[in-house]
Amino acid sequence: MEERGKRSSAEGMESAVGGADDVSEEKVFRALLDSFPATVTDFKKLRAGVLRARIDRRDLHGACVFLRDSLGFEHISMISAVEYEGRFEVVYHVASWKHRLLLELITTTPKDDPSVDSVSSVWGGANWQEREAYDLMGIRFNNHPKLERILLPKDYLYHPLRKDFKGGD
Amino acid sequence: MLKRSPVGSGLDWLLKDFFNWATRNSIYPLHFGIMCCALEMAVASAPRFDAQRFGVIYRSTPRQCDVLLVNGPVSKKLKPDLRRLYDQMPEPKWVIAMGECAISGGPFWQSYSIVPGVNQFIPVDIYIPGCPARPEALIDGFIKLQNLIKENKKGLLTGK
Amino acid sequence: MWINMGPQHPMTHGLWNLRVKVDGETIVDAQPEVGYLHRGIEKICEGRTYTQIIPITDRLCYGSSLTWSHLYCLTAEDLMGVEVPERAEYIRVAAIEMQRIASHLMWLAAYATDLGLMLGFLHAMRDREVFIDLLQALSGSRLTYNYPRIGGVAHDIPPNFERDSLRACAYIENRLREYEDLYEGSRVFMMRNVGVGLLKKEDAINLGVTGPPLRACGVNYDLRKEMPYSVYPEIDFQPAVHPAGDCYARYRVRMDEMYESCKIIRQAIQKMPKGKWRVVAPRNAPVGTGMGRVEDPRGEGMMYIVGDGTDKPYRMKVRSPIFVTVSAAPRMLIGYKVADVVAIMGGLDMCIGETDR
Amino acid sequence: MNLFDFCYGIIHWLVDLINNIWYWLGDFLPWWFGDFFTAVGDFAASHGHIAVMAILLEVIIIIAIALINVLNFIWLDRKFMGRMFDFYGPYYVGYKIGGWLQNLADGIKLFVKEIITPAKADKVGFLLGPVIYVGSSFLALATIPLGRQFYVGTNTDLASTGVGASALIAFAFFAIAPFSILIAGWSSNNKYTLIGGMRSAAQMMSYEIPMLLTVASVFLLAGSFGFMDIVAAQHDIWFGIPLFIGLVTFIVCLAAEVEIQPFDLPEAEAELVEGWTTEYCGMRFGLFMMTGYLRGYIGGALATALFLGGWHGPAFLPDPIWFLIKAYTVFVLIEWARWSLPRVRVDQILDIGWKRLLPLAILNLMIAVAVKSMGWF
Amino acid sequence: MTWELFVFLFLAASGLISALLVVRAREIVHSVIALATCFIAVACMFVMLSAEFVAIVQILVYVGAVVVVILFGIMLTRRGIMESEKR
Amino acid sequence: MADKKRLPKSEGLIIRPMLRSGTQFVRSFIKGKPNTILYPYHILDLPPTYRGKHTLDFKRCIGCGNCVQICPNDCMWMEKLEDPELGKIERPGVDMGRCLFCGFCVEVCPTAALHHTVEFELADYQREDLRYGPRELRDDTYADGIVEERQKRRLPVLDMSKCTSCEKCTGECPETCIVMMPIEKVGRSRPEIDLAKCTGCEKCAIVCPEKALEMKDVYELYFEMPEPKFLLSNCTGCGACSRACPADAIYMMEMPGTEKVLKDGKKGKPKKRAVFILEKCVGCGKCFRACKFAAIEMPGVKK
Repeated sequence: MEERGKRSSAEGMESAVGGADDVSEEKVFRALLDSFPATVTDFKKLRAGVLRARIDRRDLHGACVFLRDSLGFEHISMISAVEYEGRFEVVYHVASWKHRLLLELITTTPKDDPSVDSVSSVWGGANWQEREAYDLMGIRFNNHPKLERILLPKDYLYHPLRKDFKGGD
Repeated sequence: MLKRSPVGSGLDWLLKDFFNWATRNSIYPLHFGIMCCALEMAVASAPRFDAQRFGVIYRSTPRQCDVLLVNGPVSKKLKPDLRRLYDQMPEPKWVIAMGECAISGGPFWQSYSIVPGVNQFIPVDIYIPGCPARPEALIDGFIKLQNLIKENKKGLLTGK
Repeated sequence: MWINMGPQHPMTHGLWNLRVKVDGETIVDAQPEVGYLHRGIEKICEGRTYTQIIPITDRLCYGSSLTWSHLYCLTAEDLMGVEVPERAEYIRVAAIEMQRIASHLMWLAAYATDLGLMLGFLHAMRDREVFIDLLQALSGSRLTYNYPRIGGVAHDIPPNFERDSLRACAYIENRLREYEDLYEGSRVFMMRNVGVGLLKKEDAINLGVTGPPLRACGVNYDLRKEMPYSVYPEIDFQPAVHPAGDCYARYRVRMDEMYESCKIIRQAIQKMPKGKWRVVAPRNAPVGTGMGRVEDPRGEGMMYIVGDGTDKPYRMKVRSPIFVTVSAAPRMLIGYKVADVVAIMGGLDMCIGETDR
Repeated sequence: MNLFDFCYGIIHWLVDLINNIWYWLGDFLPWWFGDFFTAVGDFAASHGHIAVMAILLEVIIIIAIALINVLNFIWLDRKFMGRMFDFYGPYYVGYKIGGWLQNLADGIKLFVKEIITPAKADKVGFLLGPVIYVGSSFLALATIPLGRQFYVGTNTDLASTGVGASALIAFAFFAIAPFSILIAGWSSNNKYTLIGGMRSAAQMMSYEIPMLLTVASVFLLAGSFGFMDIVAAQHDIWFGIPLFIGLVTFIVCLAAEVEIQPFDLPEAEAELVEGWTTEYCGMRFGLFMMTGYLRGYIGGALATALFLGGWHGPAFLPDPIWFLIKAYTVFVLIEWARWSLPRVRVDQILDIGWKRLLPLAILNLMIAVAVKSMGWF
Repeated sequence: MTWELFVFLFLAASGLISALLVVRAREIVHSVIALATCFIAVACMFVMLSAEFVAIVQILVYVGAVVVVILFGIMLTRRGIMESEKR
Repeated sequence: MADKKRLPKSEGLIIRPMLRSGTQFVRSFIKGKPNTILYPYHILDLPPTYRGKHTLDFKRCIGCGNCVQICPNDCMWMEKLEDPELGKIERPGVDMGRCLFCGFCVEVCPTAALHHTVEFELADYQREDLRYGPRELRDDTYADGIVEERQKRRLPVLDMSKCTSCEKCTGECPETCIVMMPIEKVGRSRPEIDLAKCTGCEKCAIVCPEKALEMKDVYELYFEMPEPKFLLSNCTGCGACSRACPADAIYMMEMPGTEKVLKDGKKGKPKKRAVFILEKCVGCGKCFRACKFAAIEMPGVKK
């Protein structure tokens, strides 16, 4: 109850803003490559603080655990699924508050079997976003606790964000 | 029950204008917010515009309402619920479609999950354009609804 | 006993359904259910040109529509590589902060009705009108402004805008003190809020909660400071943080943010340079991706656009802060009373427009 | 002049009139008509019949007073609220009298509305709920006097000072409401109404105890259960002054009993849609709403009669006006707190009732005992 | 045959019938309503016996409190009412 | 300012909020008039930029249909009508039941003929009554009375039918923003003006011997409109695009070398080919729609 009277201010608060051990872009790059040499490709710096990497879908879960535990990427911002010709890409935007980094992690899945491993056990915030990706784009997430439609009615037949969807019923 | 009895008819014959006056001066819309216009609906009851001057009070349950104020796009998931709300309201009842989304689907009229216009499954009495409709426009709509009730010349035997 | 709260329910402030399992009056389980307002904005945007999307992103969130069109313009500028004139950036910052105050006042009003305080609702709505008037003079509409453009803003600021906005800041700061009297001065309000809806810091981070609910858990994380966009690096302000993690902390964080927003508006008005407020944006976007993140009044808003060389986006994805925050709601609800549902869910500041898209 | 005198005069005047007519017509009609009219006249002018007439007249007067008060109350509430909220409130309906007709329009409209009984509702309970609620509240109103002459006495004795235990009767009928609310809430077959009814009953039950304890202190000081005696005992000093704690406790309990704002959990609009009135529509809901305000008036009247000296006041205004002014003031006070406070939670409301108000009520009772034993009253 | 007798007979009959209904009613809440009616009939009889105070206390305590407590007991124990009919 | 915040105290139980609301009550009572605007009798002053119902100046409108094109919601349409003054014209109508009031149509109008008024009382009883045709929107005086936010620029506008390719304007321009561009296969050239550099000095217009360059007020446009791409090989010289163009930006020029050889060996009249003056083009796409031979390409415009 002491805190009730305490004035809210930024002082005395543990700041999430980076300290001395800044992990630069190269360090993330090196660490990722060292741990997953076969599957991480196409590493690129988009602009200051924003990185991009592609990863094979087999190693996605392991890489995410590694990112969270060793590199301090504790926040998943967004999961978006994009349909290209012949493949789906699932884009994970993972943020590290400590190091002020945003990593765009892209994984590819073929059209006939659109499935990737769920990361909702790694980041709880991924749970609904994966459900949404399943709902609208039809990508199945393995080991997801409750993979159901979330935005559309339960008995809806289509995945409306696919390019071949024209209007539905 | 009161309608069919001779007492009711007599009362109606005597006090028709009085009942009509009461009905049109006490409009209770349903407190049901869907999208942007819901905010303007709230503003209409706020001090700046004060819809209470006309006897407009928002009630939360459909049983005590006269006006169903549809103020946003009706998705296919919502459509049965909205229809049920309409059915739950006692006669006499009116429907106001506020804003473009309720009138025609608005910016989402081509969307796969939106019903383009609430008049496809509920009879609508007043259309208020605007995206979102201003609170004044809503009050204007209420005044036009009052005129509609007045022109209908219905007393006790109200309803459509 | 399962209780359905919604879709038509005064607590929901929009269209969603909260299924609550209660034992007596205590909540043992909760399932939020969204999607009643799903409009398929992402699909609609694939059929519109880049310019035409701006009014549709306005409709994403009715509480703070300017933030979302601004976010869209940021993303499109990132994709197209458009440089925005500096005056436009300052106008945008001032407008966004006004929108933030208006949005927080709307939250305050909704929160007050949730707690049964009609006076708070009406006074907050009354004072919100001041900012709505400013934004209306700026953009020409009350709620869906359609003001930012790719490469600037639609109009220059109207005459007397500086004077009016400074006055409005002074006015709202006085009013905020009155609100503090009205809310925190009352024992009943404190009883309803302190210690209700506790969310642990680790849970908040893991569940992806952002914005005021996160800062109310003691995490000093504000995108305006962390990944500064626009001209925020040149503006001096302090993100509002409170350590407690309960409803009162969320309330306090939002109130402090309003004070901070007043500061930002003043600085933006003072530092605003003369010059152009708009450049002509290209019609077609290059092949590639654009990404933008802003600090929405409700949390971290994010957009991702894939361009394919035509004048329409190939794919557009919106991250809505409340969509993620609501998924954390059961964690906050379980163990409290039914009456606390309104305080907890009201404290999250739900906006269904962006949640369902 | 009390009501019995009034009825007596009217009936006698009527009988005389008819007799005169009969005497004038008597020449043209057969004799047994005369006998018939004499018998009717005797019956009509009999003591018992006039008493029944007086009672009926009282009922009409009570209902009229109640309805006018309710209309006034709702109007006052809305206008006061409006000024507090910085807007007008009802304005155009009855523009010249400040929007007073708005409530009348609301009532008539609710009368016109269709009445729906939900298909799965319990028909008997659904009908009985409003009946008991409205009936008991009107009965509670019956014994409350408005002035030295303006009271309801059910006996024919002209010198009587009203019903003996009138205050107790008022509280007895005031206490029936939770029963009807529970019935109404249960029979609507809706979870919100059920929870609302349960909350309402729990709250009323637990607030009845401190309320009756404070009232007991008043009975102790006045030495009577009747309103007339209690008010008469306050001629020198209002009970609200020595029993200030009791007054405050009483008003807080009243707010809980009539379910207004800080304690309006059963109708908590934000969580339970409209509380236990959710499924009611048309005039049944109108009666509920009206009776809610009526109970507000009863509360104000009770507080006035018990603590604020009833109709005692400077003589330039008649007694009933003083009484109404005080009752309205109490009501406005409660309304003031209502619009500026949020709602408390259901466990907190019981906490306040049992842990705060009950000790205060007992303390108040002890003060009353002390005052009484000092011999000041 | 005075009017008191009629009133007494009426009260006694209503008391008896409602007491019977308490036992016979199918819906338990109906039997509680009948119980309240019974109590009120008894209270009225007290009034007829010029025991006004007892009558008032009868209403205050039995109808106002005991019946409500019984109703509470029923509603809190019988979960079936609340569990049934999931919307 | 934020430093002076009061500490959250709750010792006052309920006194402080009640005092606060009581103050408001007294303030409202002393002032005598609450915050309310008595709406149907007193109407709030709206800013002139407010976006309400549209109004259309028939005389300014050139019927280009840009508003229809940019409308994000397809709520506008072009209606053909006969006006006693203006003859056969095409003017836009607005479906108020679907309009977003976003203001793009006003912003894109090249002649500032379309405007938003501050009128918002549009409520009606029938859905059909919400479709406002051009006649209902017509107000020929409104546009003159308002101050346009967009800047007008004085620019030299070329009248190709008068131009003789004398190249005088090129030498005169102090900013060197006029370049003579040869017209494909015609053998002539025409001055092309770089509008970004032009200062509106009028020197070229003065020096032009045929008065082909005329100074005109043109509104600045912030949208990048689609530009027509002309494929000469497909052009048959039918002139449909020239007739369709609302801005007179397409001229039909005789192209040497396309003459039909007649029986007697003489050459007939040379065929005409379209010449685009892109400075005048408003990007409406009418030429694209009018062309039946796929000689014009306009990416991003619906056929």
